[in-house]
Amino acid sequence: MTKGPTTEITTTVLGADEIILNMGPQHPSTHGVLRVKLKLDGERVVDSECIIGYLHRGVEKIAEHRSYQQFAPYVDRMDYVAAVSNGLGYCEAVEKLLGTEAPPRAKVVRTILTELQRIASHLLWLGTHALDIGALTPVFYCFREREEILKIFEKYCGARLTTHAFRIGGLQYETYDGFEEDVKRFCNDFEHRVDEYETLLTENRIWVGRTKGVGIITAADAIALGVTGPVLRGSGVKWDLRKAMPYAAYDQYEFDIPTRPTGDTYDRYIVRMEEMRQSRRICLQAIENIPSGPILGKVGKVLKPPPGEVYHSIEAPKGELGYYIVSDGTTQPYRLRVRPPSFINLQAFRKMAEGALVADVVAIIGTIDIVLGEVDR
Amino acid sequence: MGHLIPSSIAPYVLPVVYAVVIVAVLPLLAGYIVLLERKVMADMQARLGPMRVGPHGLLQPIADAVKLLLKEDIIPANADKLMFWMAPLVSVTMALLAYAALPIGPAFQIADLNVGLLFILGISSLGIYGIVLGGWASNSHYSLLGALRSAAQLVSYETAAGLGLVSALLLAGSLSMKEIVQAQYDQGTWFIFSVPVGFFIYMVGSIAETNRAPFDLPEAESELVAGYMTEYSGFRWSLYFLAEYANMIIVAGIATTLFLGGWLRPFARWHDHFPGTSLEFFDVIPSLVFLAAAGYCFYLAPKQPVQIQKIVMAAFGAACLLLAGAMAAALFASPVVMAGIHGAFWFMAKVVAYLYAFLWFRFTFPRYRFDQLMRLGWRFLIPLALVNVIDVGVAIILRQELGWSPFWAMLLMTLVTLGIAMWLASEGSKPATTLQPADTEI
Amino acid sequence: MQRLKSRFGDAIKEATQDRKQAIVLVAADKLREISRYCRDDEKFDMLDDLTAVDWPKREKRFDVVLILYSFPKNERLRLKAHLGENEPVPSMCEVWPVANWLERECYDMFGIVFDGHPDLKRILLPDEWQGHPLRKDYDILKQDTDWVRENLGIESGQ
Amino acid sequence: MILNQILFYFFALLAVGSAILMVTRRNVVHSAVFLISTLLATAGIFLQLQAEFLFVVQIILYVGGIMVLFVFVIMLVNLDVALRQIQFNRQKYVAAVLTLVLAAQVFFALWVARAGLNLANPADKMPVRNTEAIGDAIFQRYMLPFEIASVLLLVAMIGAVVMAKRRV
Repeated sequence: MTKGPTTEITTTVLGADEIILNMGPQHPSTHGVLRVKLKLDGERVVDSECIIGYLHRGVEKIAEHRSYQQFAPYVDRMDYVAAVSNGLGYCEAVEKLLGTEAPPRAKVVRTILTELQRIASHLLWLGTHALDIGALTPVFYCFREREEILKIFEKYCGARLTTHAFRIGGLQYETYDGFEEDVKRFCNDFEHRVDEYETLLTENRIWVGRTKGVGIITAADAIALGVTGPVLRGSGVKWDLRKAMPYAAYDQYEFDIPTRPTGDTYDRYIVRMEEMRQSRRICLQAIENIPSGPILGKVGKVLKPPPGEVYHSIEAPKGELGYYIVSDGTTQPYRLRVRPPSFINLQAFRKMAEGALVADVVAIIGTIDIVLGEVDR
Repeated sequence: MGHLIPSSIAPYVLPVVYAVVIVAVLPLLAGYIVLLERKVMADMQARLGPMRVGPHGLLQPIADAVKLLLKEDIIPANADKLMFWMAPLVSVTMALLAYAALPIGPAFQIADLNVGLLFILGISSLGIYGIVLGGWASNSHYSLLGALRSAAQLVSYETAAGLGLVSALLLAGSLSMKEIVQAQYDQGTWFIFSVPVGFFIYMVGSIAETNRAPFDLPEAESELVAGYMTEYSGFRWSLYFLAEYANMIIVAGIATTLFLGGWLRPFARWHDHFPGTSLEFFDVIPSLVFLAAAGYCFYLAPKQPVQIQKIVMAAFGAACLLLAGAMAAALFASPVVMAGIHGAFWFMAKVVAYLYAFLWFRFTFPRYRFDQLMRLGWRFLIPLALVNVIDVGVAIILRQELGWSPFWAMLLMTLVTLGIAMWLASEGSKPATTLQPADTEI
Repeated sequence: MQRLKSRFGDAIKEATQDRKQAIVLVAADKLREISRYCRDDEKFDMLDDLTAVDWPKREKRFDVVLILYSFPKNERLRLKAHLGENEPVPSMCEVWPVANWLERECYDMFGIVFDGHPDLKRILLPDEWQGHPLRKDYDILKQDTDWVRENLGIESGQ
Repeated sequence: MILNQILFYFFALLAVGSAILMVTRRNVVHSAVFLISTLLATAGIFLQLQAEFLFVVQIILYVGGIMVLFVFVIMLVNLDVALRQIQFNRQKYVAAVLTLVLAAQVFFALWVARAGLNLANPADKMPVRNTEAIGDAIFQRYMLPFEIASVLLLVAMIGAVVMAKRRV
């Protein structure tokens, strides 16, 4: 569904030298097919409008014609960078609908995999964000680490990106032997890796100059605009679903929630770096004692959840990922609504971009960390 | 050989020969600098860089050149044909013209103008036209913005770089490149040690002048796609590319001549010898370097996967061996020839070292925003350069009138300049400027 | 729930619990006052999600569902309102600015008109697209064939 | 010597030719480029007269500095508006008469001084190289006028900044 010529330059002369600049759908730094219409006065952004929908596949419509198990792989295709946490959210929502629980061993393994996925997602964010602002080196370091995580996923469930690792009611595969050693080895070398990125960027005067005071959003605005995840924590709101409404096995581990006061690009960068360290801590604690026992709850082949509705949300790397499922007693969900964090966080772009410069627009898109698969669904 | 050529054009023959050599060697050199850049970038980013074409990617530049020649050469729809065709020519001719006064070695210099340095500065400042006209002619919004930005950047950083050079000129006392190097020989120290702040200013200025590293805003990929070069493709684009790298070499050449003692080998005046021979320690280094290179090539040659690569690597090894032999032979030849060849080696070594610093900056620093770039240029660099020139003047007077030793005079001067630099830096980062960046009217 | 009933009387139709999650059925036209009350007095300061469900067999066809969350009380509440075919519903943009895009998506997918919305136009589908896909009567294989032919110049696949 | 003469005539022709072209071009950017080539031609003639410093200063100052700002302004000003204005205001005849008068004066002056009309051969060996000579002249003999000129320039710059400031 393209909408007419994609990058036509409409230089309608508005004010003295106001121009409309189209950062078209295939712009190198819009993380996918996002089109931003910027109204510029010289270098300064007067107003901006995001035009999305280029990657709309109608996931929610498909859900109404698929059974619960059949729909699970679709969920990975939405936020293709954090497929595991999508799967976790969906499986737990359906388990809540059925009123069952996953067995403890399945919960712990799910937590480990989701935290690894969070690190991988943040690594990809850091690499591309730094590349947008011009630092050419971090992207290769980040991808080297991300490769390790993807290898673990591949060994566990055969796929690197769209993993479909979980089943409703628990797990499909037992953890391969050597799973604990792999995760432990990754966590150990990952420790000084994060410091390596920090030395490259955090005190770098140009990096600070490019990110401090850029794309500021206050706590009040953030809550009003429904922003969640690292973007919200960057504005000083200490709120994380893993602590507020614990799910899977998060209540068994202690980790803290990093927040930063001013809510600019630099603070969100620090929050995400800190989150990577916390996720590593969770993985280490989880690896110590993985309870033995069954990995799949007693869930029948054919799922017929009693009519009714449920809303369940988890803390995805981008923010609060929620599933609102209405069931009418048949094997197919009557209505499945996904609360996409990227879609709602992107709405805050307009507020952040006011008064920014063209070069900052790129940094702001990077700092919101959006994935167009999830924005357009 | 003199009588063969009519006397009226005799003085012009040697420069013409040198000019032909430079124009021929330059594209090759630019190609291999690109290869060096990609290899260094890869090395810094934990990967290998081009390995496919030729052994260890050594033939990559030739492959690039052929590709660029064969690529289709598109001219945008209603572009300004004359300008579009002429712009890259302007920037390439200006880049090559500036080599006229560059002293590769004591003997190898096309024309020793007595305004040598000024000539190079003047010519390289004409390079802006190639960029500005190119941006205008390709008639697209993005390239116009990119062209204007780079023009503004070049103009403002030229003043800073120029003033940085002035501080070194005060010590040298003359504009001709040969005399500058001679002055460094007489004073026994390279100007980098006597005027470090000037070197720092010139380095930052030269990076900005050639649109590289943290200042490569005009062709910032993320915003303006490729700045003024967006609409160019194929051979025309390679002209711009050649101009950029030629400029880089010129800027490195100027820095070497002025601050790093041109063709002087380190510790030029330190003449003790190997016991018993007339060999000086440092004269052996050039041939040793090439010997090591040859050894490395031969060591790698058998390990190459493909047969042809083995031969090419061995060929490279042989070439290095030949050069090592030439360097060694030069030792025993007449002093003029020895100075010429070794001088050229040391000059090229310093240029490559300077370029390595360019590449290093490129891969560690993110990119400046345009207004920060301008603020750094005008608010910090130019005032600092002015202060530095005044300080060098004061130091010279201290030395001549009050008879201070040059070392103390320079030391005092550098401290004063650095103090002012600190004050300027703190001045620059006042909160007033961060939130509301200076409004640049484009 | 009692406070809500006392405050709005008949506007609150029924309050139920489904899988331990509170649901309050509300009259459509009172939606904005109730939301403002929830936000200010009941401290539900974040609108998690705003969506709609299509029940073609009922005469009031659409359910507009608002999922609220309160930071201080760490609680969730779900407001539902029944809505006729093309009966407008007051827009939530003044109460929670996040509703802007969510309502545009509801309009895009269901055709529900939110009056008072700053610029209600399609967000995911192209502006000239005919039909609202998430309605039950919109067959999954159906496409706006003439839009596809006109803009993409191809016959739509099916 | 013949090479010297050839060069001189080449530069002279280049200068006059591009000056004419500059005036007659419709496209402003083309005329700017031709103005640049005229200036470069005059710089060439300076070089011919062994006045290297003047040659380089001409290039840096005129072509490298002033003309860059010219081209900068040309690109910033919204040109298609300017092109549409009427270029010539139909006072051809008045212009013709004036040019004739001017041409007459020029030829008369040439005619009177035709005796001395030969190529100025470059000064054989300047006692002091011209960079030093110029430097010495500016900073020693004509110190005061140099200072006054610089103050004047400073005033002009401040004026420009003040005018630009108000618009920001």
